[in-house]
Amino acid sequence: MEQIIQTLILGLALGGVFALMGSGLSLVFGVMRIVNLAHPSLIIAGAYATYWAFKLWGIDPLVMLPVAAIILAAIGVLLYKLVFEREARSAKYSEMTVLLTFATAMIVEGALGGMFTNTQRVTSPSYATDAIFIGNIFIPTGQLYAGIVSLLIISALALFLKYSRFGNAIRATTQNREAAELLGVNVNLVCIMSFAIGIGLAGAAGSLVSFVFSFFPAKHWEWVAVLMSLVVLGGMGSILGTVIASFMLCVVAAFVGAYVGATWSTMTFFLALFLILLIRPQGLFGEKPELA
Amino acid sequence: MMSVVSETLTGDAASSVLEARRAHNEKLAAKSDKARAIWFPIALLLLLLALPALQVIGNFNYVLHLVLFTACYVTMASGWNILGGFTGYISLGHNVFFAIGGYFAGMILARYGISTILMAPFAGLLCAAVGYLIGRVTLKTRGPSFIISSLALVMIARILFDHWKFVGGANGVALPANDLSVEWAKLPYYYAFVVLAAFSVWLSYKIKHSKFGLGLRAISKDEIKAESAGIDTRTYKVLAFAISGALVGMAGAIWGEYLTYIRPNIFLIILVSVNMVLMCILGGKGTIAGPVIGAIMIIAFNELFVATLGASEINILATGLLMVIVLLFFPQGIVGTLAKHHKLPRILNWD
Amino acid sequence: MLEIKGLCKYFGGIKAVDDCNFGVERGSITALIGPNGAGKTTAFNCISRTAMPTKGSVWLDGERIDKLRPHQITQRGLSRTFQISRNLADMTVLENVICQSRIGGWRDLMKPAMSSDEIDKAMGILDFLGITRIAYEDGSNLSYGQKKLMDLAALLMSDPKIILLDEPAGGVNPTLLEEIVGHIRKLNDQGLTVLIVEHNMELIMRLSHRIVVMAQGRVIANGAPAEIRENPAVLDAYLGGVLEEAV
Amino acid sequence: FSQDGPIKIGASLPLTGSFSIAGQKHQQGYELCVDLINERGGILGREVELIVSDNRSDPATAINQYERFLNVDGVEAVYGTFSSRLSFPVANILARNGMVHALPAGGALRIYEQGHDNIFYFQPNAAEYVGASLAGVVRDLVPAEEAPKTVAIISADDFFANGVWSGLMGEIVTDPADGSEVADLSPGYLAELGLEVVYSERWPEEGFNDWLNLANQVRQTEPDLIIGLTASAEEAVQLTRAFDTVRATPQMVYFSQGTQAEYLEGTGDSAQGVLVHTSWHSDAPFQSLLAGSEFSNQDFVGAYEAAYGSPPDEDSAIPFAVCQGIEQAMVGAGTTDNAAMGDWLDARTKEDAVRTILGRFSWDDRGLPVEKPFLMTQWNDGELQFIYPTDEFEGVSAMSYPKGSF
Amino acid sequence: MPELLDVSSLTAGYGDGPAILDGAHLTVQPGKVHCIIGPNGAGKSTLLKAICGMLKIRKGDVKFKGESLKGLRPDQILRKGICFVPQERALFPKMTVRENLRMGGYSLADKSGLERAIDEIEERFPILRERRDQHAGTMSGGQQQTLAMARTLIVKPDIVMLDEPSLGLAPKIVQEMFDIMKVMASEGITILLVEQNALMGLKNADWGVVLDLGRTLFEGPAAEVMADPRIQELYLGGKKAA
Ligand SMILES: Nc1ncnc2c1ncn2[C@@H]1O[C@H](COP(=O)(O)OP(=O)(O)OP(=O)(O)O)[C@@H](O)[C@H]1O
Ligand SMILES: Nc1ncnc2c1ncn2[C@@H]1O[C@H](COP(=O)(O)OP(=O)(O)OP(=O)(O)O)[C@@H](O)[C@H]1O
Ligand SMILES: [Mg+2]
Ligand SMILES: [Mg+2]
Repeated sequence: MEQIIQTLILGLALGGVFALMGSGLSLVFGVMRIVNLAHPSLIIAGAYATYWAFKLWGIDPLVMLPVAAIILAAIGVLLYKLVFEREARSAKYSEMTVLLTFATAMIVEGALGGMFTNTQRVTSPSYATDAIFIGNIFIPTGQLYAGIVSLLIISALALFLKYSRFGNAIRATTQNREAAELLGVNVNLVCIMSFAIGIGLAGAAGSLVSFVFSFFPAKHWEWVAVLMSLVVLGGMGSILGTVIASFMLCVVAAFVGAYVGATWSTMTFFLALFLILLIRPQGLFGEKPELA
Repeated sequence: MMSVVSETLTGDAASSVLEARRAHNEKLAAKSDKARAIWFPIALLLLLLALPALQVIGNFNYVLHLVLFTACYVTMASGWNILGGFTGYISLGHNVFFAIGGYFAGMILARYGISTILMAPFAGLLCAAVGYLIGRVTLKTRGPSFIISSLALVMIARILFDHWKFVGGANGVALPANDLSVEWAKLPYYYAFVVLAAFSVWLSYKIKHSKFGLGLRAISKDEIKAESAGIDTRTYKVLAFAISGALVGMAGAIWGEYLTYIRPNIFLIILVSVNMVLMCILGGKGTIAGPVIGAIMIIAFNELFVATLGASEINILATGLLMVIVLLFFPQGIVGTLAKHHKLPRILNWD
Repeated sequence: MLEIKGLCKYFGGIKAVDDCNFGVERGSITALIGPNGAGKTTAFNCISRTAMPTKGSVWLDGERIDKLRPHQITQRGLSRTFQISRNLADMTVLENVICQSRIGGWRDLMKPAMSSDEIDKAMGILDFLGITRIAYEDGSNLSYGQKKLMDLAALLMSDPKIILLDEPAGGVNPTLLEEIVGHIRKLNDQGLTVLIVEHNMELIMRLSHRIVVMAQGRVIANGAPAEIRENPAVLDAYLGGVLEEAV
Repeated sequence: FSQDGPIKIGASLPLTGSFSIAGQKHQQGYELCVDLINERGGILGREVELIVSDNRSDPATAINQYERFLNVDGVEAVYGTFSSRLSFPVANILARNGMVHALPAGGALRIYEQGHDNIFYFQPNAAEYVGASLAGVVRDLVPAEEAPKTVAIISADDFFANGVWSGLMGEIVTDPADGSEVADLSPGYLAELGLEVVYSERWPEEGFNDWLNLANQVRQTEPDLIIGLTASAEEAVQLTRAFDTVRATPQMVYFSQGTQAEYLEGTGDSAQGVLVHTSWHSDAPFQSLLAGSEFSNQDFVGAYEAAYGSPPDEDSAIPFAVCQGIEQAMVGAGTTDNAAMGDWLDARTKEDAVRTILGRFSWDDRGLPVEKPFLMTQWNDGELQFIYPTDEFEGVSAMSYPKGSF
Repeated sequence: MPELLDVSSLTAGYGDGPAILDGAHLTVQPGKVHCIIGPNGAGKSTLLKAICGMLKIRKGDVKFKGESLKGLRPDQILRKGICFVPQERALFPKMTVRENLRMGGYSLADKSGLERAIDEIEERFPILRERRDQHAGTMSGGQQQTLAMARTLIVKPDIVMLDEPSLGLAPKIVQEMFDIMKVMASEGITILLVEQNALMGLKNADWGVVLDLGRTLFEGPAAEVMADPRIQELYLGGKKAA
């Protein structure tokens, strides 16, 4: 029994981190129809920012989080201007951006590798390897803090998108760019802003990741497929779906890891993805496709 | 107020606009009629078939290796093109077929000593069957979800192969090398790949100009419309998936023996599928010559980089940059974009 | 020929089509009319199976077709147009039209994409609809009306037994409309059955043999044009005071 | 072969991709060695030119590059590449071309069982025999009454780690190609020591993140000895941190990776007492030969620090030794003809060995070194100390035991 | 009477394709209903798109209140007071009806008035109130058209350009739609509409324009356009001419 609770806790703890990593991806897809394969690589960029701040000046990763978010948001603006703006009007936008973001991921990886080498890094604030023990059961504090912070950020964001005027403009632009323009929305600005927010989330996630996992520039390939499974499972573009999917899958993976074998725990994500495609292609919270 | 009749309906005005319109249409029509240069790929093929004669005067293994390597990727990229280019389903998981083909033929070689070149067609059939089954599931999704499902496919295959003790798990299997002398050792694979590449180009051509191909193109544009136009979209796309998987599988079969070593990590890394995609995009998705040109360019580019820059992270950076630049400036690939602007040299028009 | 029995389609709480029954006789032109949101398009979707009916059944020539897939229905001779035209971008109008196909079997798949017979036939249809000049135009670069015409052309390409037209006249120039009406008549004379949704009452009254009126997902009237014109329920629900003017 | 101009030597290394860190350090090792040789007048009176290219950790590229070295660049010798997975296919190509294949890394027994006679391994031994040093430490350094009784063994599903696992657990190594037996390692080092395996688990090569869960599983079985066979130093960092978090308290911890400075940086105090084996240690007083003159291990450390500004680790030392080996073979054979070089290397014995900064090398028929144990090191007070074997040289530190908490 | 909008010898097209509009001209007077008719593919929609900034003007000029609109973005042109409802119903399919209406008022400076305006509209079109939380994309064709039309009423611009407002609407609603237009015109809003339901359109308009092959062929009071036998024959179905 104790072990079951312990495994559950570990699964949930990991889920919190993945939730934030996945939700930025989900957001950018949801509002902009961009499948941002570069997202994980930008998370790593955020992690590096946090790492150096910690190493050079001893700044706590959680304090660094907003700064990393802002830095990455700025990079997002730059990226958008350089890479995505031209394509924004194309009918093949969604498909094109998959490839563009893929290429971006390689650029980010190459640039990070050039600057910081491929050595794996991790920040070590004291709470990163600490745990709260309740009897024999423990809650890892690093992941606990990360989970709480990530849920806070996600909720704030979801509310902003749903209820603010700007949030509405973002969604409107995604759905019908021309119409939004005809109603007076400066669509280009909207696109830049929402991209910046999405990438900013990657920066924030990077800060959390920096003390939960170790990272190096090429690490993002490991995450891409996992994060994507979360997003698809949750239903493309649904942030709530992504969050729930992360918790669900991480818990399942934890149990698989504990009771079936560590090798199979990573498999959980991909198998779940296939099962969901088999029985419910639109994911948990996605919209049903037109043709059944 | 007087009725302002600004211009009467004399024929002139009307016909001049009509004229412009017609000229425009004729230009479009001309594009599709322009005699394509079939002779060029055939000449190229003949040249390549004769190339190994060089071995008589010296050791040109490296040249053969490059051609062979390119031909391998031409096969794979053309295969990918049938699904990704014609049908519009971007798969980042086609290296799964590469692996299945490689392992199937490789294990038969290791256990029974039958050359993979003979087994390649069977590897193709196996991959087609697997592709059919997988396609039934993953092709239910569309667009981004499909892309991601294809990524997941690679991960699953990777984990399965990594733990399949019979095929050596993550450590892989070393295959016996043939016992030809250094100069001639590459020849069987060389010819196998060149023929395979020619076959896949020919097959894509055939498909593109068939009812099946038209149906695939319709699917890539609007599946609901295609379905209600009487096209059995599900079967069509699964079939396209199977065919493209078969081509990639055949390439994988021979590749394993050529490397004398099979291991999940050779086949199931993202770079392999990215290369396929990148080649098609660079050359021109949905065109016949596109994957060929893409393959040549990417491999030449890689060689150039390794030779000049030596190596570093700049490799990755440069590949990424190249990809971005191509996508931004040649969104339809080199062949596609040139054709759109009516600047495609005749020798590259194989469609 | 076409029989709709107890057809229902619910979207959550919205009953778009609610226990709908009507038939289309072979060789007739039947009109389906009703106020906006009555469920006409949804009924079409259920018949051609682009949407899954919640309940009920659809029969074509005595065969139940609501479990078939859309292309199978098309291959059985039932074709439809969409209210908001769907077209295949990056393909010429000609290809768009020729795509509408009835492929016999496996062997057909490898036949040339566009045989010269097919091109001739397609050009004939385009010519008839007056859009030959856009034959090589990209299917997505058309004006609204041209798209509707292209849809119609594609429909005729597959020699269907019965066609379902969803507002074919919307956005089509009156002059051309006259010709289309004439052509539909002619096809009908040759034995083609037509089910048509239209808001152009004048056209409906002239063209149809039978009118089915829907409102809020149900059939509220079903009869010859003359009867429908007199039916107070219809007048109230749909036509308002416009009827006299229109006819 | 051209007999004038520099001697060209090619090395294809994984400078990018998953092995990039090790690959780059290998490049430094090769380059340093070649530079030093050239400073001392080259080989056979000729300058040496090193050509390095990046194979991106990809076997096909690696083959391609060795092919190019031979066909296009006209190299007279090659240095091996890094890792077993790249060495497997490269071994075939080099054998076919009759080149001497000196491997810096490629510990899988199977590579040497393929029957190539041109292959020479420049590390203490194949992975399967790494466990011997751990066994030695437990047997020789721990008092019998305090010796660990139970062991938890966890491993990455990696070529090298799997090899070590086979040795420790006493598995039969087979060739999956035809199912034939390569070696029977039973009963295995753990069984020999009388240790009871209370927990064993492998994690996948890529994409594994659930360290805490794994560490918790280990903790639950309360093992005296924890063996972690990681694929990289980074995984060792992750494991150490996870054990720290779950507050595991073993008496002894052994990792197969973790001698690098990065390990210490990532783990800090938790590294205290962790044992790691290595092929090379800066304190080992090996005397070697470079360009005909004596060159000690300390000279190497000094030269490396002067060149790169940081202390070397084994990933640079091993390739350095490879380079020394090829140099001595050329000089010994008096030619750059690879057949002659191969014969010369084959003829080495324990007494008349190739002398490198890793010590003396002579090889058996398979190409594996004869009688070369691995060294065992331990992290103590933020320093990697060399603790075993105790009888070979001076300067061996005492082992701290038990480890206790992380 | 001063001209509110003046389009002179306008040339425009899509991308780098051929010129679709080739010398079209148009004058628009305040407070009147203008109806453009013409066969399919004549360039009517293209003309409206060029005016509102969705297409680049290649030659000629569009002047609004004497000021050139050349080179402005659609959102800038909207703020100047020209509102456009395209033929392909510019709705946001995955936003609710209410959110769509709210987006209609996006350009308004006065946020407080927005809710009131929406209430008013819901009053007028009960279906929109009823379906307030339905996604716009799932509404029936006619309902979508109603929503698109209704949304322009929020902005209260100087000119409303409507591309086939009667498309897909039931006869009863069509009449209502034209009535609303008249009310708007009487409130001083200028209306420019394109209609294929040409008779209906002209009947309800003050001014008629015939566009074909990218050029303006006739321009005149609606009644006169309607009465012209040649126009009847070519563009109005030729019923009365025959
Ligand atoms: N996907 C959907 N989700 C929810 N409601 C829907 C959906 N599709 C249609 N509806 C609703 O079902 C009803 C019927 O719609 P339908 O499109 O069939 O009407 P219609 O008769 O074709 O009207 P029109 O003449 O305006 O085209 C409408 O009230 C519409 O809002
Ligand atoms: N996006 C586009 N790209 C290229 N050409 C286009 C595009 N849209 C329309 N056209 C062409 O422009 C011409 C005029 O189209 P437009 O939409 O202005 O016609 P329209 O007068 O509005 O017709 P309708 O009454 O059918 O709506 C047509 O011949 C069409 O082929
Ligand atoms: Mg409808
Ligand atoms: Mg129009």
